[in-house]
Amino acid sequence: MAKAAKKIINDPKKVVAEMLDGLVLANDGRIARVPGHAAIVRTDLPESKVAVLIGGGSGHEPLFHGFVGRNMGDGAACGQVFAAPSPDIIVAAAKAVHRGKGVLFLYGNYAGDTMNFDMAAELLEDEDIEVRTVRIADDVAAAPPERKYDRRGIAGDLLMIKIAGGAASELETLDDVVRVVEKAGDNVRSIGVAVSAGSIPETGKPTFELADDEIEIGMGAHGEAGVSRQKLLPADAVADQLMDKILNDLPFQSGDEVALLINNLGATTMMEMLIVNRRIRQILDERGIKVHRTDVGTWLTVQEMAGFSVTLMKLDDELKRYLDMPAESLGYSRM
Amino acid sequence: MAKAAKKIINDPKKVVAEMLDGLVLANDGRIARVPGHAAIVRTDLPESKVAVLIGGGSGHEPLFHGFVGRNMGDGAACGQVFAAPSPDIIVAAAKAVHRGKGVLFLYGNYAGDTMNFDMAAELLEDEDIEVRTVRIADDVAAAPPERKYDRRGIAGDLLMIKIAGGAASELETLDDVVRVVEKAGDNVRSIGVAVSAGSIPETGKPTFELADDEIEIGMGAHGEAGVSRQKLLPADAVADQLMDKILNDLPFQSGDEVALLINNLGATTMMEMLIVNRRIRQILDERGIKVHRTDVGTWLTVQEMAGFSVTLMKLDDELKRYLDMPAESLGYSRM
Amino acid sequence: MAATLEKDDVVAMLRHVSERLIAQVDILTDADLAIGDGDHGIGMQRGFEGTLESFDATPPENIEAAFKAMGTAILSKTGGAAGAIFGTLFRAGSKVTAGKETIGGADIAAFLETGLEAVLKRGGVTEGQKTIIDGLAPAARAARAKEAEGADAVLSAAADAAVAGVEATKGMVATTGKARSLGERSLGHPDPGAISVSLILKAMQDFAARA
Amino acid sequence: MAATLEKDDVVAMLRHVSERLIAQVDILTDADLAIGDGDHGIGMQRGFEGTLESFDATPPENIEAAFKAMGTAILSKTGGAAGAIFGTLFRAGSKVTAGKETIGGADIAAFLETGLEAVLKRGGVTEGQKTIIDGLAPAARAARAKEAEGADAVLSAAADAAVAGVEATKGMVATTGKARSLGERSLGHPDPGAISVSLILKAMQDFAARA
Ligand SMILES: Nc1ncnc2c1ncn2[C@@H]1O[C@H](COP(=O)(O)OP(=O)(O)O)[C@@H](O)[C@H]1O
Ligand SMILES: Nc1ncnc2c1ncn2[C@@H]1O[C@H](COP(=O)(O)OP(=O)(O)O)[C@@H](O)[C@H]1O
Ligand SMILES: [Mg+2]
Ligand SMILES: [Mg+2]
Ligand SMILES: [Mg+2]
Ligand SMILES: [Mg+2]
Repeated sequence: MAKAAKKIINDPKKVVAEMLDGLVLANDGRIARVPGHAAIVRTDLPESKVAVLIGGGSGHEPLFHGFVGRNMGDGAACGQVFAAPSPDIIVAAAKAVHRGKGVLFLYGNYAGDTMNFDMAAELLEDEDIEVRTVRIADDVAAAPPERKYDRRGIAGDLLMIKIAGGAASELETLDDVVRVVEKAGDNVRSIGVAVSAGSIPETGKPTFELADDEIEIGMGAHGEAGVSRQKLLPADAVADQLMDKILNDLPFQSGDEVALLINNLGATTMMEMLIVNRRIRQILDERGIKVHRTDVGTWLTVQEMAGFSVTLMKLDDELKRYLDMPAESLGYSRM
Repeated sequence: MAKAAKKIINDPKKVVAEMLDGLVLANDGRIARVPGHAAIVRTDLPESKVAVLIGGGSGHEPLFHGFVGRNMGDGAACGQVFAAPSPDIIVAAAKAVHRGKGVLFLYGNYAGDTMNFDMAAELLEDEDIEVRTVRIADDVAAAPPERKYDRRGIAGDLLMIKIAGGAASELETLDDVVRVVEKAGDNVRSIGVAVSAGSIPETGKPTFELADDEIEIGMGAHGEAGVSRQKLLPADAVADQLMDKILNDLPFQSGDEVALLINNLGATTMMEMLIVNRRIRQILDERGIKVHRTDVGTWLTVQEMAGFSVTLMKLDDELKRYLDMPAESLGYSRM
Repeated sequence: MAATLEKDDVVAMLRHVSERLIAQVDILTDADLAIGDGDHGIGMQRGFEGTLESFDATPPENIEAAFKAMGTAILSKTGGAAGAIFGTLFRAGSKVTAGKETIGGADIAAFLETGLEAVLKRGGVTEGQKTIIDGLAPAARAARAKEAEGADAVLSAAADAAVAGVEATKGMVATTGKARSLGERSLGHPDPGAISVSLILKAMQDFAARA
Repeated sequence: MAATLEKDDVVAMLRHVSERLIAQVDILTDADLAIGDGDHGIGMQRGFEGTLESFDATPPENIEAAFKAMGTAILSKTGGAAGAIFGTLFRAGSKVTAGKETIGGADIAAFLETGLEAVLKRGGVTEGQKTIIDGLAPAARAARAKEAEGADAVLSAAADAAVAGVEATKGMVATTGKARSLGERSLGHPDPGAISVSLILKAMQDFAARA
């Protein structure tokens, strides 16, 4: 049984509250706390725009609350570690971002998030604030294609938030933004591999157990079971398996353009991810699939978990436009 | 004795070569390999500019080779894991970035780097290519102030590269660029804390050992000894110790403006760094020191080492100007 | 042995539930580590600590307010799936006690049924999917079967049914929540949310037996 | 027992050195893990593998070329401090053998002295700072003292002196390189680079004794 991780924290019960204080300060004035709530909002929000509210459980930093900023999320509702935010937090955040043109709720497809965001949406409707929801469900390991609605959201979150943020800066209506974001959701596929576990600060216990020579393909962002547990493999073999799952899920075709994202779940080195990128590009080259844009970094973590995920999003001109807009936030910034 | 880390790699002897292939591909055409050498160069290098060549041992990704791009490094010379690049690599890289206005060598102050870069500089002088050197020496734990030239370079590297990249885009002569970068070097201070060790892919052995309840204040980026080994402490107490060392080293004064950088050495969570940021800002507030700009992220790693470092750079208008210029690279991008 | 409960009994009972559950969070943590993400224990702890704080800050004025305050505290402090589910259970269930000065067996049965109905609607699952429902639905049925026998007997029957329900979840393959992706691997493990239901009812039963 | 070495001997000796050192990298890794960053073993391995490849690709035409090829391979393949230092040692040292068809004890002493001088200049350190110098400087002195006695005796004396030098580094506090920051904590550990010097000279000695 793995030992509890050593963490540099204060009171384990206060990690989320203190993290949010530190997060607001780290944004150098560009975001503010929604008073009395575990929620944040941009300080430079334009007066009239469709609002994008993101959120979910904490412990995955920089996701979600690190992705609030220009052409990204307009605000975020933050739950406790691995726990969806409660409806009151979501309602407060939604009111803080609302600028008269409705609010897009964009979050990962988990039972807890769905229930809490839905409850919040009902409360907001009572107050005549229009809410539309897009649930991110990019993890091909979570369910077969015919039950895509059962899939959970993993690192595809970043591309989805990027596109939503871009679309909501340009498009006039909530309907238009939803249309673009739903299209992005239809075209995004991810899968991860776990190498070792992370742990929740308050319990100190690792979220799963893997033998010293084992990895798990398809494990979810909270240690949910994947598609196969197997012996440690060379990077190329791991990349082959991941790409196989992704490329067989969406009919990617020769000539397609994609966004490629390799996400560090926490403790994996960038060296490893770049070695994997090399193999991914060989595979895509063989298939005639062109990479329009690559991101390699640490976006959705599971505390100190080691492992990474690969995401492909099939692009058209509209998705490219919103994906390529400059964006700035603490956790993701690109010109 | 800690177990060797599980890594997703292929042949351990080929990690650097394969990483570089993956790195070039991840830059989507913005950088190219210097043919035949472990070196990279921007593809969009303007025709006439002072060149900034960065580099050092690999294994610290995204540093250094991830910081090549617009308003950052113009090229990088890449050594093997934790080993300075050899003179032939540096010479090839310098020739690839040189645009007639001389080359700034900017790297961390380690014996291996100094000797190899110096040998390269001598060879380049024979070919009438002007080279000036600035060695980054920001780690206050490495030597007392009167032996600042003995200090090693740690995460201050990022701010130094950012400023050098900005200055070299605007200033006309190598002398001017060197003047600005040296000023930045005089004003930057860092210190780290180690929580657990990383390992070199080829040996699989952890670079140091720490008991399960111990941390080490001041440990260097390769596991070099720090200033004190002690029991695990709360985040606020760790922040207090780090800030104490930094603030006592450079006479920071009330009214000063600084850049603040918190760097993840590998496996530490962003949650921890944000909690630390909260305390750092309390301390700076008490001292009347204003934070002009904050970066919290993963810039200089030591493979899967856990721990982080804090960097402060005292700014004047000129340093602010170059630090705030938009910059884009795989490892660091900000509008 | 209390056949009916007054407001003060209900508040005391819900305090007892909160304290007992806080003392047992490790069971929930371990159960959620086995097939979920390991936060069910600390989540319920936040909700029950919130309940106690709420009772301290604003002593409930009547029975409905007591149940509702517990639901509100859980809803806002627990978060996650359990926060929505248990929050909904207590808030929706509280409505059947509106205006009542005392509650008996039939009221408790109605509380469980109404809460269950709201939870089914909220979560969109049915029995057999290895969730809270598999503790709650049998408990509600057992309660209704004993409705004539008074609060203590009804709670005893409900708690026993919930415990049996937890046992039954071991034989179920999860098809919702974080355990879903485990598929067959979820077999043999009880559902954490259902365990919470059984512990809550057990604590109520013990309180009613002593009251 | 070879008092003088011809070109083929020198090439064979340097091959032997390379193979022996490659087989002993773990000693260097562990020594560097104790007071450095743990890469000295794999670094030297890269350099010596590079030497063998170079000899295979381009068999050295004379003694000077053999020493220089080894230095060039180490300089470009080892990297780090050791690459610069050992590369400089062999490249600078090679010059004293220019034009020689055979080398004897005095040549080896001159090789070590000239190499040492270049290394001192490159690294900017002096004896006693716990570096390669503390193996190399005593070895060069011992070699000069025996210069009249032939290559085998000179190498034997140099190797012994280097081993003693390694031993002495245990009592030194590092004031340069990655071990510098250890301060007093570097006491008791031998210097990895000095160990490499001793292993190289020992391998040369053994070769000369058999040749
Ligand atoms: N849709 C649902 N309906 C009813 N109960 C559910 C549903 N989804 C999950 N649950 C219950 O929630 C429990 C997990 O609660 P908790 O760990 O607090 O939430 P999370 O899954 O968000 O981490 C599960 O054991 C299950 O009983
Ligand atoms: N300035 C110097 N002069 C001579 N030798 C040095 C110097 N700095 C370091 N060394 C030697 O280099 C050795 C370390 O080599 P190696 O581990 O390959 O390089 P690095 O320190 O770059 O990791 C040390 O043990 C020491 O003997
Ligand atoms: Mg959870
Ligand atoms: Mg090294
Ligand atoms: Mg859970
Ligand atoms: Mg070393």
